[in-house]
Amino acid sequence: MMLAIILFAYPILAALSALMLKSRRKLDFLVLLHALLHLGLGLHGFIKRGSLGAMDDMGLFIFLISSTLYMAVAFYRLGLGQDHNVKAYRVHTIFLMLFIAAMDAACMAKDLGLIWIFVEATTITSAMLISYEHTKSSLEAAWKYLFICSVGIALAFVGILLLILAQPENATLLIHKISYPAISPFWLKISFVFILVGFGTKIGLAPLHFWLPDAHSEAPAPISALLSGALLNTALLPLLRVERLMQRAGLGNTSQQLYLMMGFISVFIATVFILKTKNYKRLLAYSSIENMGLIMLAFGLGGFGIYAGYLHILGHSLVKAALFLTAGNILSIYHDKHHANIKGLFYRNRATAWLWLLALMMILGFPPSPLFTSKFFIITGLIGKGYYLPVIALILLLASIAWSMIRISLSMCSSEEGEKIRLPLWTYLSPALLLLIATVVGIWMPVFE
Amino acid sequence: MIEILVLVFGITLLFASITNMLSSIIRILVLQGLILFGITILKSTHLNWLGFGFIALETLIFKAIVIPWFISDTIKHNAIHREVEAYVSNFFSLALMSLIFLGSFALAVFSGQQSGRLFPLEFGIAFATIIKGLFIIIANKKLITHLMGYLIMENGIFLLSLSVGTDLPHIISLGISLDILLSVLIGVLFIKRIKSTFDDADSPGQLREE
Amino acid sequence: MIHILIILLLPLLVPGLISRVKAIMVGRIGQSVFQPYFHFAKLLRKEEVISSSASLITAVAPALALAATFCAALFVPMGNSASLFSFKGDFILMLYLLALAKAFMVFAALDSGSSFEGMGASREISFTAFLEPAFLLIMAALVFSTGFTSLSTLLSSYSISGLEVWSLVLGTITVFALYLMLLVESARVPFDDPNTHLELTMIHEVMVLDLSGFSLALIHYTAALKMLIYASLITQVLIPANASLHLLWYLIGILGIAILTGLVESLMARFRMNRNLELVLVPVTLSVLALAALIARSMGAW
Amino acid sequence: MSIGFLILFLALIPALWKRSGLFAILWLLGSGIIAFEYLEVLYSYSVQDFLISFPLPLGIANIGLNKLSAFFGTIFSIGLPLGFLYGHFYLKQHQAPGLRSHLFWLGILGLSMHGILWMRHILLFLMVWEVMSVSSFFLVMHDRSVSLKAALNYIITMQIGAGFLMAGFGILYLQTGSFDFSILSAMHSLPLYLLLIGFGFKAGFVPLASWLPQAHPVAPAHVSGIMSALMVKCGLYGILTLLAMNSLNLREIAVFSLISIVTAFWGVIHAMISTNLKKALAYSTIENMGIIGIGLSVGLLGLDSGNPVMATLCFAGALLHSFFHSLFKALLFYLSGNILCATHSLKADDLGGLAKKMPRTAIYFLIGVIGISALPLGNGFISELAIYFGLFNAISANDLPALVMGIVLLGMMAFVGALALIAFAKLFGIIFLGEARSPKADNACEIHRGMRIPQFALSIGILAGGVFGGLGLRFVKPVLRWMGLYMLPVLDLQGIYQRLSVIILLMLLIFLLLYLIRRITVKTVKSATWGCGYQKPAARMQYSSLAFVHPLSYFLKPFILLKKSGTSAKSMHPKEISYHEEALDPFFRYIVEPISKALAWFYSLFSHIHNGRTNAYIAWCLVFLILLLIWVLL
Repeated sequence: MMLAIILFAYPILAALSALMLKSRRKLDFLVLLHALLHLGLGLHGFIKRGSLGAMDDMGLFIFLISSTLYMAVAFYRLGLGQDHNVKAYRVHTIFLMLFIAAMDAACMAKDLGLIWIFVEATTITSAMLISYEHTKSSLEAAWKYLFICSVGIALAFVGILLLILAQPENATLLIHKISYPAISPFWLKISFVFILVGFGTKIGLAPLHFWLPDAHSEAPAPISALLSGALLNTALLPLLRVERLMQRAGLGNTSQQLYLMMGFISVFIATVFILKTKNYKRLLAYSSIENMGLIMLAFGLGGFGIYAGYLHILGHSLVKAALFLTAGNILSIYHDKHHANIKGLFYRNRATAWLWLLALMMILGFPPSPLFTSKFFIITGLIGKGYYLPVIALILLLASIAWSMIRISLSMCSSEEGEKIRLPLWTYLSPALLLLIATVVGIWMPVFE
Repeated sequence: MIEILVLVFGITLLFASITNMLSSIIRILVLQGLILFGITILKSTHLNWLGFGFIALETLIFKAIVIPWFISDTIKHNAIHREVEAYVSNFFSLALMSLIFLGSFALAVFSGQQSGRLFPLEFGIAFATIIKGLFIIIANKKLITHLMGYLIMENGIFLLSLSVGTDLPHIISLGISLDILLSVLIGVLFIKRIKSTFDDADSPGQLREE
Repeated sequence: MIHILIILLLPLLVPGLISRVKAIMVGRIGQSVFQPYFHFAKLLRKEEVISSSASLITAVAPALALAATFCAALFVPMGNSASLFSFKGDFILMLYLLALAKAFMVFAALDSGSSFEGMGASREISFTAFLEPAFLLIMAALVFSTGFTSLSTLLSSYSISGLEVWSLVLGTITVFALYLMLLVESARVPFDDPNTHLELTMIHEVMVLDLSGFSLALIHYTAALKMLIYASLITQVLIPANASLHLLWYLIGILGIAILTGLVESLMARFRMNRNLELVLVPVTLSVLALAALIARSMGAW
Repeated sequence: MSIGFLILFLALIPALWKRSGLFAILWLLGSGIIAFEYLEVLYSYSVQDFLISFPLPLGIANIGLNKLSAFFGTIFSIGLPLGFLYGHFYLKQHQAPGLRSHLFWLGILGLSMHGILWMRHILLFLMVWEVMSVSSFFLVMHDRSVSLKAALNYIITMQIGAGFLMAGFGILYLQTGSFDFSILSAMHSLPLYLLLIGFGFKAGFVPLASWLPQAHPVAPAHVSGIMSALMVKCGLYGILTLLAMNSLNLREIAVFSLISIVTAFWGVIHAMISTNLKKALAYSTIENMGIIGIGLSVGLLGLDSGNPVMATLCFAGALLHSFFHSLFKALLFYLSGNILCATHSLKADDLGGLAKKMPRTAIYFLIGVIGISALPLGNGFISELAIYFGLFNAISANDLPALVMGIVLLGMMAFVGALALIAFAKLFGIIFLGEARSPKADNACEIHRGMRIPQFALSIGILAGGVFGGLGLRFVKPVLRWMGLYMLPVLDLQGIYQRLSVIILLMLLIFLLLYLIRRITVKTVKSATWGCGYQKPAARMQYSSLAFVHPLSYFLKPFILLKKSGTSAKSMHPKEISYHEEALDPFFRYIVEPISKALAWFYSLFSHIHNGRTNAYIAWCLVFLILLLIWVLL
């Protein structure tokens, strides 16, 4: 228990001390220290299960992913430019640390109410992070993000209340303590729908995804990497826990059918907008929606689908974070978000171009990345369940996504113009590190419970 | 006694769908805060003194006093146009409000048979408030009205949590109200900043797939 | 031994005979039958004029063409019923050796860089595009009726016997198809007019426009040898297997074909160029017809 | 896993330091050692097997070789080092940025090709398969100015092909629950079809091969050489492993033979009428795949209708052809690289008269042409002879289906052979013979000596394979025995090949004799070509490539989709007119484009929902919530 206290004490103390600090270097150093502490505790928790705040395996898995991402982002921030004024940067760092603390709390919490509170806290803190650049569009994105997510999560709270209603005698929100035979199926189904819609908005599933492209494309690169890499998984956690509850309560197939439907719609909507978008950061945001849809498909299949789902979560967050960081590099070279007028990336900065292409290949599920295996299992699972038409549609959708993403990245790397630009070393190292871990995972494929 | 308070709560909803003045909506929020404070006092008789006092104070301060003052203050400073520009006429929103009442009461009665512990009236009104809050967001152009619709929805959810029966543990209810307060504060902060950067306060449509 | 002698001596006689027949048909006495031999001997002694744009190919092509045709001729039964070399499926090798010779003739033509020779080369090679399938389908008909063995055994075992009406019909179809192929391969009248002066209308002659002296001699000999190959195929089909004095019958057969070709040349005019392309398809259809009839008969259709 | 693989892996290190020379040498060494392993597996009965255990769902993966993969392995270990050696010299001439990454991807491509043969575990096999597609995508994309559209089309077709493979293997995994290759035997029809289509994408059978004529012309010469000579064989390897383990019924064989006929016919027609050298070579790869398909289908017919002689001969022909094809196709592509370096243009109508300026390249090209159009000196003839023998056996055996198919295939194969001869006679004639048609061709000069080493080795291989047919046969015999075919016809085929080589030697002897006589006795004089008295003959007056094939292309017009464009002279006074003729790919035009247009239209229907207003988003959220509630409650 003691380690958990350290985990939360540090951000608060650091936030206070940050108020006094003036120079950027010290602020970055604080963040780095927090990241190291975060990773250290995570590994310690991994070795001695349950030592870190009695966290179960699912929570620990998500915790470890966000700590690796946080480490990479912390290193990446060392390389960032110095143009922003220190006061705004100080606010930004404080909120970053609070954001990470809220995410860890959401992973550790067992009680659905507590999870709800900390997820709401992450929304608030990340809204501040998104609006760091004070441009008109980032403000609007932050407002939309905050507003739509809080409305969504309020609906999730309604679901939680209905869950209490569903348990006749000593209703409790501690998931593992709920007595299954006594639950009334009628209320459980309604509460599951509310929770699914609530946290679905937070994950960005199809009809509720509208805030995600704006928020992820307007936020600065390290933040959007954290958002799409770590935050989406943390929001996915309660859904997985409730799905396990539904399975035990015997309503397994309704929850799986809902997952499959939501997953399929979000892959479809993502394809529609990937083909249409003009801005490469929005492209990555839509691909996050698509991958979240694939994860929902995987969990909706059950059996080896669950293994594919975890693999997909791991692969997606690593590779997506690397992609966002590289997009940050491209932005710092071209200062323009529309991929139409980005030309000659290979010529201007060869390392970023190769990072971008490799990461893109891995997000599309080409072999070195674990997404390939999970894509294989998803297709097999779908065929196993007899959905032949959706399988064909899925292959077509993935092919059109691949087509449009490769076309865009090829047009970005095509001509030979502009002068060569060198970026600080860290901006290459952290995405490369993430891709390396993803390849290792892709080949070695760890075992999950 | 509780039933009367809940009915008055329903009437404030009807009143909200008619007004087209921002200040009157703030008055509705204050009124709803007070009603909720009343209901919490009546409902939680068996709590020990400390817990009871804590929740009562919390609902009173947050819902009735702090948030409405804060919103009216922002309206005054930023000279947001006092008129509530709604997409739909009042008549239509009233008709829809009655429809929502009908639907939520049917759900409450129908679900009443399912499990005995439910107070159909409170559940119906709470459900109606939530849907009404959502509808206010959808039907209005200005950002401030979005925020108010969100607050009405939160009041509905609080009423639902009361009607569910067993009280939530204090930490959770405290956390919830803290979160709501924070989101409102930051929301207002954003509106101030958007107000300063944009010329008009209605929701900016700049971020879209052209 | 007779086989080698026939291959070396007989070929140039056939064009001589044909030109003699044509001359008589028009009322002229005509040149002596051995005129091609004298022509061949004279060419051997002349010096060769090579075009400036010619590369190594012009020197190599005539020699290789003759070598290939010569080896192809080894498989064809001339004089007596068995040929010099024969193994199972040797007709495929013979066909492809002729194709090799044709390919190098085309290269020699293109090498001179004149548009006329290019035209002749393209026509030559597109005409023969249909001959390969025709020849193999005829062989398929033979194989179907007598089993898969070498060319000479196929031809000898498949002879037209007047008694049985069935083999008469099939025999005539095969002979007619082979005769058409002979006309195309040796560039005779319906397909190409040997003694025209207008380069645009020639095929075979225009390809050798730029060769002279020793190479031209080789080319003439190759052309004559190719005509002899097809002629001996036809005669082999016509001669019944057990016939005695096989050599005598063979020579009469070659003589008959030469005269027939002479008659055809003098009675018919050259067809239009793309009409010829469709005419070349006739042997293919004939052989398919023969095959279909054979299959129907063997399946007991009538 | 052998030292050879290790050396090949080490070859990546010099690749990363741009030292392509060392890279090529290491590859030569490594492939040599691996070749010994393959041959050892091929000729002895010891099958090398390793077991690698993987976590939970993947189970135990066994990595090993069987005779078929050893056969293809030897082909790769001959082709790849020569390709990289040529690549080393070619890249020196053709300076393009990104050499380090290019060599790295070359190494990965080679490794993945070898890897495919070793994998006996479905998922690993699929992974290595995809790595091959990705690495070849990056290689095709090497000179970015011209190749982006084709590379994009290539990677998407490979993605869809992999989709088919995944679906097929997925069904198998569901039915049997194991990942091992042993489950490939006795499959149901659906997974079998899916897998065959998936492999067909890579092998280049007609409806699926629209990527091949687009990707190969834009890739650098050594890459397109490796891709079309060796990578297409991986698809063939997949098809062969399936066919060896499963038996097809008569209808499936008829469909397979129909596809291969259409492939051969379509490939050869487009090879004939395309003016770009590399595009013609790409189409001829499709044509050769068609011929191998014909051989396989007749073989299968033999197995099905119980005529073992026919089956053995045709399978032997198909395997021989796939081996020899990798030799002459690689040679022709490397020669196109030579021409590109010398004249910077591959359009046949700009070139001409290169034989005088680049004599050695001309000789190698001639040997390649003899090989590919199956003329007796080349090795193409040996494999086609075996297939013909099989066909004639089919005809002599009198059961109806075999007879009908035999006749149709025989006619078609002979016709395709003739058209191939025309196509390559055109290419050789127009490019190498006659006068130089453009200044580019005029000042061409012979290429760096190093580039000609691999080409010399390949042409020796072609001639040796052609003259001594038995060599190839001895190499194919163990695979036939592994496939359980009746071995007697192979012996008498061996006898026929011996007699064949005697005849060919005789022919060469006669040719040398004649050539020497001419050389010694005849005095030659140089003068201008006979131009029927026209005083100023220009080089452009020579026959162009389209004109050369015009009589036949006029005849085959219904089979070709031509797009004619050009400006015609309108007014009295002569102005500049232009005429451009280009053959479109009908499958791409009538299948792929309509589908993509329909998809794009369908997607655009939904693209207005993101309109930027918050309340619209909340409205969507509410509507979705209500719909879900209704759906759950009903």
